Amino acid sequence: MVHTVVDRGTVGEASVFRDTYLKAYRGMVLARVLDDKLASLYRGGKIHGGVFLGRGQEALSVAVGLSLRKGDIFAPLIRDAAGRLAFGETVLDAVRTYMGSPLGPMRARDGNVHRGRPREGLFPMVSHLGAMISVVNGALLAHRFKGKAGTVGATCLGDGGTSTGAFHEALNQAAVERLPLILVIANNEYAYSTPTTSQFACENLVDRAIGYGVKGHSLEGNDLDACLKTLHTAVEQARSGQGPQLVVAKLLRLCGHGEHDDSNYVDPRFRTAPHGRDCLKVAEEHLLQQKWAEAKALETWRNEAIQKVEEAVAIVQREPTPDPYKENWCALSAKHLSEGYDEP
Amino acid sequence: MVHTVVDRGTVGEASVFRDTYLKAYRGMVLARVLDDKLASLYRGGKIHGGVFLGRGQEALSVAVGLSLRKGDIFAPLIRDAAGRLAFGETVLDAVRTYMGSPLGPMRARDGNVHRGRPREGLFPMVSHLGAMISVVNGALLAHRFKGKAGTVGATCLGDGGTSTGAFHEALNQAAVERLPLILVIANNEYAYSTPTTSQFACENLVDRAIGYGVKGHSLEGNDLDACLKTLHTAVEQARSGQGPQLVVAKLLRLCGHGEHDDSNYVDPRFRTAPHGRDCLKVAEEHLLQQKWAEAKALETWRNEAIQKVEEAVAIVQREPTPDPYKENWCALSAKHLSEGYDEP
Amino acid sequence: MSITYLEAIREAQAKALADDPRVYIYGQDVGAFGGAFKATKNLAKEFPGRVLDAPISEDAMVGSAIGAAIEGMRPIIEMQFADFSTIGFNQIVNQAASLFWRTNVTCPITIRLPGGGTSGGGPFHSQSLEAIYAHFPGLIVMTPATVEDAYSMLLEAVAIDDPVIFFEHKYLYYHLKAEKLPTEAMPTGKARIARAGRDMTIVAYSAMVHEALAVAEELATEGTEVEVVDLRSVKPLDTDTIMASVARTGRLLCVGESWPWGGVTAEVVARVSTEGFDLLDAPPQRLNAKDTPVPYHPNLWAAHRPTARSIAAAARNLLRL
Amino acid sequence: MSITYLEAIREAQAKALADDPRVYIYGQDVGAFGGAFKATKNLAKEFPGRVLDAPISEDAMVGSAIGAAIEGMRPIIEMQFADFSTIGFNQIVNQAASLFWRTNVTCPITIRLPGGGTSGGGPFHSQSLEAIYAHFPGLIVMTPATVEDAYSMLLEAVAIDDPVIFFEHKYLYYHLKAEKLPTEAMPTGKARIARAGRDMTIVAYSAMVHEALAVAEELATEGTEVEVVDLRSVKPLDTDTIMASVARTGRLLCVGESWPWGGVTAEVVARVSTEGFDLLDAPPQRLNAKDTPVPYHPNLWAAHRPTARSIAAAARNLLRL
Ligand SMILES: Cc1ncc(C[n+]2csc(CCOP(=O)(O)OP(=O)(O)O)c2C)c(N)n1
Ligand SMILES: Cc1ncc(C[n+]2csc(CCOP(=O)(O)OP(=O)(O)O)c2C)c(N)n1
Ligand SMILES: [Mg+2]
Ligand SMILES: [Mg+2]
Repeated sequence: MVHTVVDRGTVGEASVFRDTYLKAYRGMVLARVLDDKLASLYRGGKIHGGVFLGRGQEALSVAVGLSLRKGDIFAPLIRDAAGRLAFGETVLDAVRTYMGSPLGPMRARDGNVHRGRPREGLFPMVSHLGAMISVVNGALLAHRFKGKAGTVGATCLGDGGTSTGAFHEALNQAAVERLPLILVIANNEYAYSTPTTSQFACENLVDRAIGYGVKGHSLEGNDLDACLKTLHTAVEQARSGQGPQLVVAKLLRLCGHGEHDDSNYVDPRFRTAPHGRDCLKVAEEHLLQQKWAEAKALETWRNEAIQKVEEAVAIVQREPTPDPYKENWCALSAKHLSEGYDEP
Repeated sequence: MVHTVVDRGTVGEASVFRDTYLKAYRGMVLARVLDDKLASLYRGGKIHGGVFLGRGQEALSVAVGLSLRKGDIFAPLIRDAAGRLAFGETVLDAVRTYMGSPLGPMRARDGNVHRGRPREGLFPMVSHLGAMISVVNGALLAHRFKGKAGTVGATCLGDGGTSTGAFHEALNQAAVERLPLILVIANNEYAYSTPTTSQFACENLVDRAIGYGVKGHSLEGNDLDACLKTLHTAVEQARSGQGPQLVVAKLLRLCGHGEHDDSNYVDPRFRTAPHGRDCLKVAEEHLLQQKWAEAKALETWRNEAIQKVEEAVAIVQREPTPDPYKENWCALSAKHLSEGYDEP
Repeated sequence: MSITYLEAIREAQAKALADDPRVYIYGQDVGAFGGAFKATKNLAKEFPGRVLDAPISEDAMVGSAIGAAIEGMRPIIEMQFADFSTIGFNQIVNQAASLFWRTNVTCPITIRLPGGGTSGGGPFHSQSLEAIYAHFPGLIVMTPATVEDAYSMLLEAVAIDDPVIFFEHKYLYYHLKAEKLPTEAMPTGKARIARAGRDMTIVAYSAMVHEALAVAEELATEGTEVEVVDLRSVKPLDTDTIMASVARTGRLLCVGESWPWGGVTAEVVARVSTEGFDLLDAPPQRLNAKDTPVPYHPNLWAAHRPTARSIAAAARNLLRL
Repeated sequence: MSITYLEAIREAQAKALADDPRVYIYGQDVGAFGGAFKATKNLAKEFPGRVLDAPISEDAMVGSAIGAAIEGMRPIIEMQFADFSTIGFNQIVNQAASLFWRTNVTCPITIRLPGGGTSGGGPFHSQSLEAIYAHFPGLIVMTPATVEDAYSMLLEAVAIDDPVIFFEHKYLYYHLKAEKLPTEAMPTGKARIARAGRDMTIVAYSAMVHEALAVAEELATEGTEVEVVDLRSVKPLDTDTIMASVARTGRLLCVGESWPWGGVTAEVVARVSTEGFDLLDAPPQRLNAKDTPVPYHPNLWAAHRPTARSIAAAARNLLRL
């Protein structure tokens, strides 16, 4: 078992990498703009229930989404707008789910971050943290049964989510079956308000890799360069049969747990620490410095993102609300086996 | 965090250690004799349900029991007859529970290994593997709340039990709260019929310690000398505030999973491997070699153990069987809140 | 001064902590943050060292409470949502519920479960799980419907020597207000006649009590007097009070927010039919949430659970039977 | 040739594996060892790579089955004992049960739960947990009582596109024998008249069907003709067949091996009372296990669960009402 602490690998040619970087950056911008819009819709009372954003985590998330390809499995979590978009989720799916459109993939039955399209490899999360990991394992097991080689499955979790029994059982299961699972931990210092000191006592979560017999990677989660390279490496290793990969990124959540939360519990020192820097800013600086793009282009991309999001919101706002009389109120696919409870 | 692989510590003066060793050996003999008797009662149809023995694991188990003192907590598992006796459980409690005597601590409501006396620090296991660890944590938390310093809690688990979410949540909880927990893993190559290769993929379970930020100890579980010294060290470290201790012992179960199981799935090579040696034999050789005891004495001790067990069985065989009409059939201590379901 | 259902829960915990050194609180974000719903606001400051943040480990949270209870403590466990108690399920129903019966050692733990639906909550933040806990022997299941009961029953939960599953209804947290906290209370196990009436009995609990009361109000204008029984606890279930009410009215409608199969309404109707068959002038009726997960969108949610409107319709039907 | 209930389960799995390459089996010790009860004996050898030993990780076992089902497989999960399904509970009731409703993607998994009491089993190896699974929307809960049903219903469970909780009764494993395996079967959702009679209806399922049949036999010698309805599946529950039987007999006794609060008997009695009130000539009755954990000692166990003796007493009482 090799236990790499920082293992960035190589991502082909320099120009290829630049293209990936630009693509990733634009994905991050789109996710940020989408998140900002969702926040403003929330403040305007247009969203039912909570809103959970990925601000500050876009670099890591987008890298996960971009490192995957068609046929792979992705089970994102609450802060993965960027990864979802990169994997192929549409802005429309996101907005429809948040705004409760019956035309969205969840048909207003579930909302906000609980969305996906299993048939397209995008698994919709249940709320119970850690519960998606073994589901991804099962999908990978199915691929193995079906002789569908070379696919991988990625899923994301927070630092707090590592305390769940589900995390343990599933990572261990993946290790025993040597599944091509990429488990990405966003260690953002807090689980809701709870600091990591109340969540675990090891020095670095990546130290858990050895105890499962899986590969460990750790990285700065607000450095897009590191994220792209590390995820690329991890995914390639999983794809080539080297078993599960545990990726642990250090970063900071630059928003509340949900939009209802002012996160006043965050230690102000984190905000000025290196990992508290906004990954979008870090990437922008890198782009400009490398002369991969000019300020003007950044501006244009941002405006394009805004337009894309505004268009989606405009569409969804014209869509009908769900009609309870059109629901069949049946949880089974075998309709004939469902019980009709007539109302008295 | 220090991560010791073999850390035997010192157990006071040599003569003190000899006395401990002798005491431990006699405890092992008593446990073996008790187990043998239970096996023969089972074969004779005198026991309802399963019988689960600790053959081959007595050295490890007795060391756990002996390393504890009054006021400590012990939550043994299915193969811990030796540890239980060393901690203070009587042969009578064991036999009464196995034979379903209403005079036993479980009053025939529960049987076999599901026995204990919580008020005396001996927690009765539920069957669900891993579930006792957090219970011990809670007891230690209570001691902290009550300012009861210097007590520790020990609990045992098998290699298979480490795959449970309960194991993970509880060990992590102990680490976060820095509780004086000693978690002893008997890695006996199998969980029922399942080899460890289907249970975990790390090289050594003790490698998990670092991922929790707890101390790890590994040892040969059939070497009483190693068991006593390692457990002594682990318990002392826990007692002196150094947090949880993960002790992983390598050994072999020298019986079936239960007495119904002929364990024909055990790889014959294990039986002839060093860790497949009977710990009782190993201890005997050591005793004789060190001239700490003579063959005659061993014979005498064994006979004393047989007599003790036979006496207990004779007592229990004269005891009444439980009378369902004397049961109040009430699961609550607040009787007035229990629901009387009258039979129609 | 006025006090909400949520504040009453906070106050009860403050009093329990103040009165009894054996009490402590353990749950995710319950410490400095004061809990996801602020039910433990300021308690960590007021009672240093006795309100502890837990890792996201519901199994270990409950397990540790059991161990602490064995050693004489009286823990209060807060689950962030009732829905997440499924992770602590094994420790609750197998270890906590059976401890006294197995060992004669009591297990005085209180597990606070913020349950029930709210608009936009969705399938995993809305569940009403009282039935699955009530099914297991060894547990007490409380479902307070009023500010006063939220306060006094929580205090009683902490005082009871058995494990108590305490369902707080999230919809009532802010919606429900009272003038002041009670100084006296009905004992657990006693249902309350929330409104007297002679024409039919509606048995309800938790948030549904208020829907039932609205129906009683509405039907009163039509000359029908509905008696509303607030169960307060669903286990024990106060069959006597229900039966006495049905004896007066001859008609029973039982309403629950949880799923139909084996829910509170099944148990109530089964008890009244078996033990009070002759009291019934019409078939007993029940109304539950629909047999699907709880939907996210308010339109769907409102149609999924019973409301004053659907209860009123059921009540009118029952009067015609 | 004769075949036991346990062998029927093995044969059904062998047939499912042979007929459908999407089927695989996953559970503790199910591989080379053939399972704790030998329900998968030789299957690993006959179907290489398709019968996998799982680590002691019930949550991950079920979670992985869901993922595999999404990708087109039809997993069979064996829990070593039904009692340990509490560890996989969250994945079953929250993830598997809601998947189709949330996503329109089916979740064809079968979870085999060896349940029910046996002498000496004790509190954690004897539970009958059908009620808690039936409470959740999105699950089908089967409780076969015969060798034929064990076989054909398990095959149907694997074929159904929804998650099926398949309760096998451990007491029946070796006790129950049939001449041969069936080639035809009643569909799931249909109850079976296990014995016809005109004086009263006893509704039962799983092992209790046989106790009820013994009672019918006994009462027949006294001139009372008991009709025994075997529910086969408790969700869906075949209300029509029950109602038709009660329409014939006017008297209902429902018997279940699980705990009383909210069990199958509560649901059956509630349905009959609400929908078939006028069919009843006497109050409906129910008989369950006692409301404590399942005791270890055979003396206590025999008194804890309903038996032919206690059912007969209840039946005689009901005839007098
Ligand atoms: C099993 C479970 N328990 C509790 C919760 C409630 N909850 C939702 S998010 C959250 C904090 C998650 O923290 P972390 O895993 O660090 O992710 P982050 O929010 O920091 O991205 C909690 C406690 C849950 N979703 N699941
Ligand atoms: C949660 C849970 N799942 C399944 C079981 C059934 N079971 C009892 S003992 C056992 C094997 C345990 O193996 P291990 O932990 O290695 O202990 P050993 O028997 O080898 O001492 C299993 C699977 C259980 N008791 N608990
Ligand atoms: Mg976090
Ligand atoms: Mg083992």
